Amino acid sequence: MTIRTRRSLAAAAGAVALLIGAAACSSDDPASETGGSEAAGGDLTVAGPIPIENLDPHGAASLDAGTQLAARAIFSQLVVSNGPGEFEGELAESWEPNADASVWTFTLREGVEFSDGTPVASADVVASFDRVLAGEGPLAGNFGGYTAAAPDESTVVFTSPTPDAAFLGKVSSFFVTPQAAANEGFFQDPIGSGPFVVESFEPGATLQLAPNPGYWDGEPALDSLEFQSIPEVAARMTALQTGEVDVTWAMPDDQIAQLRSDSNITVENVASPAVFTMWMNSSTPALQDSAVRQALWQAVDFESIIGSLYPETGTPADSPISPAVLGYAPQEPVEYDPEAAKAALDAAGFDYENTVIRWQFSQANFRNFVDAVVSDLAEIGVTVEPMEKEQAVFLEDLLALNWDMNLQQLGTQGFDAATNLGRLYTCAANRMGYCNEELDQILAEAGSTSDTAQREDLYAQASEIIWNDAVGMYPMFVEQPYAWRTSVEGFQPVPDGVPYFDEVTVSGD
Amino acid sequence: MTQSDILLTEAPGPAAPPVRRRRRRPLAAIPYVIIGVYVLAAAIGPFLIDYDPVATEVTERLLPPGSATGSGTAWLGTDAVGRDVLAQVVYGARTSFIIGIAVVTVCCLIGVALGAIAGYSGGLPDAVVSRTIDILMAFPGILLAIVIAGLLERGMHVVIIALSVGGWVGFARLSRSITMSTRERDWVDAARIMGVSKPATLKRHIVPFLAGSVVALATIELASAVLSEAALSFLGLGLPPHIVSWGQAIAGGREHLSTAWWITVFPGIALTILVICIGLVGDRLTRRFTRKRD
Amino acid sequence: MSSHVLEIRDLRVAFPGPRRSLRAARTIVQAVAGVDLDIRARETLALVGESGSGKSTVARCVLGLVRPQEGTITYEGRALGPIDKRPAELQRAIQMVFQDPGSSLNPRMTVSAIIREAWKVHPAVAPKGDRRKALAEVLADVGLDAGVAGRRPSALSGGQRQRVSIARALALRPRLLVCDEAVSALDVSVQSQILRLLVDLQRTHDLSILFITHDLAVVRQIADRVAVMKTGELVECTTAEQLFTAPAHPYTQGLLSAAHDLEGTNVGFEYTREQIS
Amino acid sequence: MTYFIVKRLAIGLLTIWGVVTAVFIVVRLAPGDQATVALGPDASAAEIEALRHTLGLDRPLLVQYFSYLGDVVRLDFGESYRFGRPAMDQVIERFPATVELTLAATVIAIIAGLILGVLAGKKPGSVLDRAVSTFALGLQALPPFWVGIMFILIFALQLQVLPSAGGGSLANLVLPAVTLSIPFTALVARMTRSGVAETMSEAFVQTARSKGLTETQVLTGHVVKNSLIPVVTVVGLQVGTLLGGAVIIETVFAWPGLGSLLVSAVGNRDYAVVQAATVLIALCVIVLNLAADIVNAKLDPRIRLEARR
Amino acid sequence: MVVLPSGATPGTVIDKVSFAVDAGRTTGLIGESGSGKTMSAMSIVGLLPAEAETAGRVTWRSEDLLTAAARRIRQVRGREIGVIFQDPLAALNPIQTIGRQVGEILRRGGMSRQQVRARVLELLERVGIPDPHQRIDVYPHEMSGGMRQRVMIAMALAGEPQLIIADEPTTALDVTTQARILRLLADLREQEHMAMLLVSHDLRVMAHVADDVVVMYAGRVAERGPAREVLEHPLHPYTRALANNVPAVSTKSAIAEPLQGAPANPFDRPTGCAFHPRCPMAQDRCRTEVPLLREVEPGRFSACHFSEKVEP
Repeated sequence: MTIRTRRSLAAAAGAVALLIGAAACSSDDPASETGGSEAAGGDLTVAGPIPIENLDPHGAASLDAGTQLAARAIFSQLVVSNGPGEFEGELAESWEPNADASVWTFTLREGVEFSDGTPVASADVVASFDRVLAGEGPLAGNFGGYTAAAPDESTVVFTSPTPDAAFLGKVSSFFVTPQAAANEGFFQDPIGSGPFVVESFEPGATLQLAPNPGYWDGEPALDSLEFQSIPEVAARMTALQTGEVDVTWAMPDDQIAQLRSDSNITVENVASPAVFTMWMNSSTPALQDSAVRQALWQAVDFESIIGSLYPETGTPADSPISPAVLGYAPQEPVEYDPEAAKAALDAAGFDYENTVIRWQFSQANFRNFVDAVVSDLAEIGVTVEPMEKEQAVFLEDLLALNWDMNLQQLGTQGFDAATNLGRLYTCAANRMGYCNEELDQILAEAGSTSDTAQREDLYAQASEIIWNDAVGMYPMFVEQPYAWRTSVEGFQPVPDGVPYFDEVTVSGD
Repeated sequence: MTQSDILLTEAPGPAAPPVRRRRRRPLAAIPYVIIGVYVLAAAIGPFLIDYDPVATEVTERLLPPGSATGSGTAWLGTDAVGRDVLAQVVYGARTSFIIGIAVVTVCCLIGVALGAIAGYSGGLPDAVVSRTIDILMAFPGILLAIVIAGLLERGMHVVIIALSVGGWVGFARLSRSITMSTRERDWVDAARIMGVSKPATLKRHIVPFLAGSVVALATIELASAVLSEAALSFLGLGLPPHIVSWGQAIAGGREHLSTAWWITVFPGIALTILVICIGLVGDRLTRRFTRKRD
Repeated sequence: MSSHVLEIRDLRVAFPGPRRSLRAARTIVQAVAGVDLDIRARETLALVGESGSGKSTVARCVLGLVRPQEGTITYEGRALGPIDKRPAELQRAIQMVFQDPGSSLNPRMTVSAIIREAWKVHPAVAPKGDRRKALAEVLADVGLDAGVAGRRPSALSGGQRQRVSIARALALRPRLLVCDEAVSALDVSVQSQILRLLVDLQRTHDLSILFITHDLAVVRQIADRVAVMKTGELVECTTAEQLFTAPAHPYTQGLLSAAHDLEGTNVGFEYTREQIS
Repeated sequence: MTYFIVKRLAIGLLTIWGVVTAVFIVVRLAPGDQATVALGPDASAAEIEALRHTLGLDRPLLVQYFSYLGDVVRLDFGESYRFGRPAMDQVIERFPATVELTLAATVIAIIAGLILGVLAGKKPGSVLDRAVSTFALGLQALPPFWVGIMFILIFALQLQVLPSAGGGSLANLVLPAVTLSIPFTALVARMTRSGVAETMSEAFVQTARSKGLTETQVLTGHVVKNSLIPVVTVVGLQVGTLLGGAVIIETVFAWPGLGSLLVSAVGNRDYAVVQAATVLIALCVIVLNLAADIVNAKLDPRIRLEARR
Repeated sequence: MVVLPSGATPGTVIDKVSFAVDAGRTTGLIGESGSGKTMSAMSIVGLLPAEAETAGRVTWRSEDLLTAAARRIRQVRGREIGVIFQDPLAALNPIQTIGRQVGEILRRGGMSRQQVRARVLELLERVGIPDPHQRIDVYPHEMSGGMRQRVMIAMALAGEPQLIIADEPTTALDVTTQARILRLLADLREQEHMAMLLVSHDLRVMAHVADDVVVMYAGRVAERGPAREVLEHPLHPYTRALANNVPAVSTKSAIAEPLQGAPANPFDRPTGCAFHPRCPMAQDRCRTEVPLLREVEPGRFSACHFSEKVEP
């Protein structure tokens, strides 16, 4: 008996040793792999903040950052946007709207092939678009009433029932897949015309990619590309510092300073289309008066809050939409002035005693910001109850206007004010209990012109109304921080947090 | 005379051997003292330390322990929005106690009642309770907590409910099994023969014998409730932001572990010491109880 | 016959055993297989048998703790059902003294509380006046000092506990006392105390006693009649004198031959000391 | 034996039905649904209503329940809208990672817990006992997520001996498995301690000593195995808790397991995945409890395998 | 002397107990519960609770076992002195087959597996277990009480001891089984030329098996001497009371005049003679002066100030 027990103990100890031993061996692996690849493009490991759960760019997850990231590597868009109002053709060589921007005609690039060698034809584009419409995902909401047609092999015509000047912006999130995408299981091992092809995919965990030798814009230099999901910040930062991961982004400000001190890491921020948006519910009796809303805005010292909490990625905003978006127009900054705020509230007859402003948000990383704002408002006697809600609850309450104040980091899809101001601020949308017929008219007009200068002008007018009426507080423009190891070359940060990797190479570490 | 194989001989020697008093262990009192200090801190600490969880001072964020702030010295440093960590530890004690004690009380009442009834009655009530226990045990508690946290607005009561929904199962299982064995004891039969009613038999002749084990389990559950609150906060499903708790503090400081360790370490130490002390007391209770039962 | 306090007719008790396989039916353990017994007023009937003979099960049926599969038990002509279905006066009429005085008393209750509980349940027999005095009387009846009233069972000796147990039963003024191995767990020097107490109480309280034991010597001392059980069946039921002088059943003979006296007379023990040493 | 297993599995089916029903009710009662989350913050009420209709979420709850139950009986757990594939496929794909993690944690916990528990229990009340018991309490008192992050900072960032995150290799398994095993180790140690301490007072231990065995021989030959029954039971019962703990550990270490899948599925109201995952977890719990009972019956021939009373 | 800490107050549980077990004879140790008989017996092989303190001597063939090395005591256990415990169900490991348990001492002695099995079968047969080939692989709970006690005996015999300590070997058994086990023990002692120390509270058992008896009361020896003489003509009032309290089967006896009170607790022994509160003969002297065990008649020892006046 003794002997047996000793033996099993020894075996156990052996097993543990084995674990540790194995651990020690393979922990060197990432380094040796990256080090081992000489002249070629190397192996790149990327850890985004959001897991890639689904490769289908048409369905329910179509606007997920994870799905978009994967799609940009695997598939191609008709056009990509390079900034406010700037678009570049990818599958499309050229495009042309009609006069009122309700019919858009695209001419496809010649000789583009899917990775299985079949050419990308207009029928594929139409099929993909129909899939989007049928898929009932968030992307479909952009194209209500649209139809697509393929008059010939290389031409696709999109027709909208109403004028839609922002179509290019919206369609830049649209990826083209082969018609076979409708088949079951296609996205387990999808075929696309993007720079990379899928080697293996574990939804929510890792996506292994290899360069697509037949990519129309030239085969990417990388030997392999791996997307990993590391949700926990500390782990992600550590992985970057140890070299397990080569590129990451969307780090909290407090981590950036530490990364900057690491000589092996490059940190760079780019302006993003996102704005900290704190809508105030105009249908709440206490907040109906725009004077009250303005006063509340005045009462918060956003400058020092931003300076302390977001020294890296935040700049005080001067518009409801970001400078990275078409239609941006700077407004008169709201100065921090608690006395004036207090006086204005008093003048408006604000009931300090009985008013509790229910402030909803859903992301834990807003907590510090929320705490700080609440603290400032408490200074002048305004009670705010922060309500951190689970995402689904938050969304439901958001639509139901079951809040007095709301916090979102609101992006602008396609870098076009149409998808932000144009969609959210109309009376019909009723997203923040605010209804202004003058604003409605301006937005409608902006949506039905294809003339960019005119649209910019109209959105500037809209921004001014929104800003001055304090439909919400717009405290901060958000920059997107990226960090990559210095061994990575050719990495180009992009504003929307969904980077491309076709021109990246990795040198020996 | 035959030869003796065994001879027990008593040397006249000292009749009374040196009396060895049972060693009084001064160390044994330590857990009680520490728990006492915590309770005291939770009870009166908030009156001594002026702390407003709503007030933040972002310019004084992430200050190391001992730094001077606008309102005095932050002995244990400040957190990510400039609040005093010491004050959080003190106020957090109160939250942890309230949550822990509330959860344990709720679980205990429900669990003991259901367990005792199931164990004593057998048959259908037992089947219903046992299957419910089976289902809850096969159901990840975290899922329940997540759903409850989503179903109801954030608040301390929600955390208490979320932790209680699955927490009573342990008490029910324990009560049921002890009841089933106590039911077989002669004094229960004696009571039945006398004609004592079922509820009175349960109350007088069975439930008092659950007390020891249940109290011992309660200490374990108390410790685990305090820890679970922290875990819920970590998953972002815990208390609302304006309620201070150790769990909140630890979870909130996790992004600063490598730079501002004090945010998590001090509440963590407070939590760990409390849990150890409660556990030591629980161990002692368990031991005393199991010794008594024989 | 009206002199029968208790009549047991064709009593059968079966316990479900384990199921051995999917197809097999449940095995059944027949604990009592058709027992007829009468207990007369003021007599002591000893029920004798080895462990597993079913003698305790018979007692538990009489007390209503076990529901018989078949058969009837009548008390003065009234059928006895399960304990909680019995009317109060029938509940009182039959009481029990258990084997282990340590476990038949609730360790968390004082002697006083234990006896008062009986009165609480049956107000009909509760003393009308000073309960404290009544308590002292009940305790005195079983030879206990009133001072023990405030103590818990753990502070009492085995003999004292058994006296409390008897006092609790007597407090309900029963007609039939079931003693299940009531003296087996006691030290020899205490055993006689309790036996003598039982005999005295039987006389003063007009009790019938169903005395369950495996100790034939004790049976011989106190029993009027003896019933011998073996594997759930009654093998012999006769007067004590008859049983010890002329046992009819071979099993009874075997039991008697296995018993032995201090002096080594009567014996069934086949070895004399000389043979051994 | 067969009878026992069949009966227990029947009860298990009942349990699974209970779990399915409970999950259904609880998930559907929760505010926010698949349609709101799928369409995101930009969607309008009308769009959401339309999607709700397509998904059948606007039907009466009871109708949805029975149609779902019907599907489950046919082992169809529906399609995950997030992953765009059958929910059970997705769940089963994540399952091995979780099994690997929990299994590794269990093995560590059993080995470490047994050693600690035997050391403490062989002489109840001794200094060693007190030290080990307090140590075990300390282990139980550590918040796992905090330990996890500390491990990452120490072993991955400072010492650089182990990778910080991700799945796949054995090296990746070490930190999460050890972290997950910590409270479990403490529990096993405490159970073993009390089991061993109790067994040490049994009469047969005296018998063993009376045969002239050394204390070590008594311990290994007659005490440890006899003390294992409550430990095995707890191991079986703890699986659910372990899976719960795995949620946190998987998040910290980016371990691609069931736990993190479940949490994100709940957040996304991906009903199909939530339900498939809970059924699978319930099945595991049931099977492992059954296994624990069978192991116990093997350990102790006195235990007859009867369906639980 | 054995000192046991009990609760807060340590008690000298076994106080100056002296007796001898002679080769080839059966010595009976009689006493009621708590009289210290089991503890006295177990102190011989050092199987006392860990917190017990001991003094005095246990001489095993001119060797003092109390002061012997632990290693030596382990050698003695099982191989020189075998022990049979009271409750065979508790004393057998429930999860090992009886064959394994009986053979354990042999296996550790270095015998081969086959040898052990053969010897175990032989032992089982020796103690009267029918079908040993089948029973050898059976677990204790699958046997009857009597069979289990036979297994215990076989286990004690396995090491071929010269002394067997049997602690209440028949208490847990039915009457008919008791008789058979006692006969077996007597036979074995005779045939294996062993000595036996039989611990029991049952005077009837003693009367038929023991050659010498030692009567204990509250941790002290009250009386010792040849069994028949002690039981038939006690020299101590306690022994007399015990003997009188044993009812007879052969004749209908009246219930004896019972002793008052309960047996004294060795942890809280009365002053003077521990028996004095219950003793019908007690005098003032008994309350203060502890009576020494003295040879009252040749070979008869009694610890009573008034041994000479004890009537049979």
